[in-house]
Amino acid sequence: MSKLLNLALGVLTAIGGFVDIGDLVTSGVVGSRFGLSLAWATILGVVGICLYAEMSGRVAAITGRGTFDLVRERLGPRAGLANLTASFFVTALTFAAEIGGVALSLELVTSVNYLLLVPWIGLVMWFVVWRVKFTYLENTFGILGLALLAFGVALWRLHPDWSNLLHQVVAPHKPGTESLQVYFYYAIALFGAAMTPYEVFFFSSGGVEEKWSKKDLAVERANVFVGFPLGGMLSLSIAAVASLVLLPAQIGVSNLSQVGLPIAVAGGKILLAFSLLGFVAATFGAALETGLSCGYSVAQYFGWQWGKFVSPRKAARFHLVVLLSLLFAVAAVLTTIDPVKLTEYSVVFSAVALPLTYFPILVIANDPDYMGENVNGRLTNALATVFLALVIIASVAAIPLMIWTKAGQ
Amino acid sequence: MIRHGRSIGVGLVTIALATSACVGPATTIAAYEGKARRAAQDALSAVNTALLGVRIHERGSLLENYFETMLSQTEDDISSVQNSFDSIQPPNSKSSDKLRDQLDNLLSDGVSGIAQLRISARREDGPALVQAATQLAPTAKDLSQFVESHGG
Amino acid sequence: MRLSDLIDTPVTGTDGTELGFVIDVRCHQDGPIRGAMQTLRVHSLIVSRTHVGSLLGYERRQQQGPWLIKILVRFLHRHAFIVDWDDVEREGNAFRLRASAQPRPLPE
Amino acid sequence: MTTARIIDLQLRLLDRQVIDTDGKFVCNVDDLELDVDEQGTPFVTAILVGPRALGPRFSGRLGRWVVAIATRLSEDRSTEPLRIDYRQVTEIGNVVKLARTKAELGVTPLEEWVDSRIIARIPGSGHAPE
Repeated sequence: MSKLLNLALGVLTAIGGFVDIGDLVTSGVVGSRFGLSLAWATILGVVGICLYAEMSGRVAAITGRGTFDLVRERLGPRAGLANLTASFFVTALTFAAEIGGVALSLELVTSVNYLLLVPWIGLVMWFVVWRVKFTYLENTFGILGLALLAFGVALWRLHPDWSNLLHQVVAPHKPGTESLQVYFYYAIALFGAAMTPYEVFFFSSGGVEEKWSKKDLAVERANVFVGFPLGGMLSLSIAAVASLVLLPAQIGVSNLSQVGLPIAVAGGKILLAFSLLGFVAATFGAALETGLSCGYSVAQYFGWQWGKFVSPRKAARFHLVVLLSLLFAVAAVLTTIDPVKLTEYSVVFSAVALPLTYFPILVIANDPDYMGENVNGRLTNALATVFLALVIIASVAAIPLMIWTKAGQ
Repeated sequence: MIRHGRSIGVGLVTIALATSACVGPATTIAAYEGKARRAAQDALSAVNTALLGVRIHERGSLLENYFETMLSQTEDDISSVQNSFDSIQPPNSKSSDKLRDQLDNLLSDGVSGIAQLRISARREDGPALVQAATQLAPTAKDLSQFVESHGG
Repeated sequence: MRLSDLIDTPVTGTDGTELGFVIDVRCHQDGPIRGAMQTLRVHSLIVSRTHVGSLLGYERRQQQGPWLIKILVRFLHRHAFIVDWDDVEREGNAFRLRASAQPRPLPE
Repeated sequence: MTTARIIDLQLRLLDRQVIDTDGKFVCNVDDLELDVDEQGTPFVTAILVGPRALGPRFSGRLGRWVVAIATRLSEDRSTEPLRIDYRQVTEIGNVVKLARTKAELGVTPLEEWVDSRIIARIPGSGHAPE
């Protein structure tokens, strides 16, 4: 029985854990400006994260080693350090965006200015990282994050013309008022929001923390192949409700409150309150994941003891890096940079950093010395190679597009 | 390619953050008009958000705190739209100056209109809220027209 | 000495022509017992003309891996070869192949 | 054909995670120390650990800078890195396993410094999260 419960828990956590501030903002912005004509980017991102997470989860289960430990080994310390610097910058940027997301969500609940909430959020986060056991942390916020299913309920209650929605997805048509470069800029943003590197660092390090082994591969695959696609559907429903309510009302999302408006339209106060629980839990959970991933990446590069299965004193440098990353993230939000813009930068830079860790994991997942007979199958490799090309194209195109479109204006 | 990873990454990041954050001066009349349309669109989005919020709130579908926060976040948005538009140096042409004054008035109406909504909402003064909303509605129409007439 | 002193050491042919540099050192675990295991004795040097992709292992064996990457790395390391430690002699800061050397191409 | 195991040092040993006898992570194989036997054949004698081992592998300024700082911070002020003798190694696989505990090995001074000076001072740091 416990295996089934474990499986269900894993899947639910993957759904709840998938959506973060990047998905909430980017899907909201894109839905309100492009309708579902960019849904293909989210779908690509979801397929990509399934592939990437499954590979790195399998590598973690078989080798018992984290992503960055292997990245250094496969690229050498010099290229590994460049890789670590870029990925750490993106993860820390995402950490700041997630903390901004928690603050904005709590502001919507309490109408206390979000900047006043940020230091308290930092404090609570430090306590949770310091004291709460890894599995409790992941499960609670993963389950609570399910409250974002309110977007699915809202979509249902809006009685949309489903065939039209499907048509928008299958036959994407760029709105006339938006330029091609902005269209593809947001395609990369969506792709980066769905296929975020930190989710893979966290997922694989979690596998090592929970001592996964070959027998856990079934649960790992279920988490990935059921949980993430459902999480992706949640992202799509955020964009769908925005396209149904905000687009016709000529509202382009520029702050988090607009993302929740369609829920109030469709389901009133109760559904809105329920969704706010999801906003706070999903962003808080994602903040924890990114915070820990900052620690994981640095500790795994240098070979330090890391992880939450030991007391903080046993992993002193790991916890110090997490603490410093937390201080950086809180300070970044307190600079009063617009948290929504900060989030957009974080998802675009996620897309830039993606190949740096995707490529080494792809190589290791094929190394018989490491994986024995659990190497990639022929189909996985074919798909993984296609995504390697996609990931590199997105990474190379991201920054030029960001400059050309002045971050999507 | 991997060997120079670090220096390329750092360089690109600084360029990106620098150029995308600041608003450069407008060079041509057409570019200025484009920026004006862009500003009008963003302002229209903020005004529509406020008006939609009032309508849902009047229907009792919006939590108080959520409604107040939404109005203040939207007020910040439209204020920053006005600030960044006003900071653009217009090309010296009569038509640009006329365009600038016309839009600036609309933006000011929008900012003060949403501020009025936020004040009434915080006071939970229903009638004042509805009254402020009806006063704000024409601004939305004018902004929408401005966008249409300038290649929206 | 350190492994990093061996890696990157240039390797020249018997006539002194540049053949590449050491990208890895192959050991056999056949030395005397030292602690719990036999020591790792250097058996041969792996030489190539580039470091790029040398840590991926594609040029060492018939490794299954994404076909595209294998082809790319194999191309980068098309000149790679392996030569026994006894077939090289130290000469200044380089290794020179002895006349009797029989370098073997990679992957074996 | 000898049946002895074949290990390519850079591909299969360098930069690998080292764990102690309790399974705790100690360090990475930052470099390897080799000695020469009577026949003139080098053999691995120790795992070299820490910035003074990793630094020289970075070319140019960064490498020298890392070694200089690490040397100044170290107790013995020498540029020689900490070492774990080959005798301590019990297994070489995905990870390198050792016969001693981390405390006995004494190759992680920075960990101890951060632990005693910073983390230990924060309440609740003593026991694992429940």
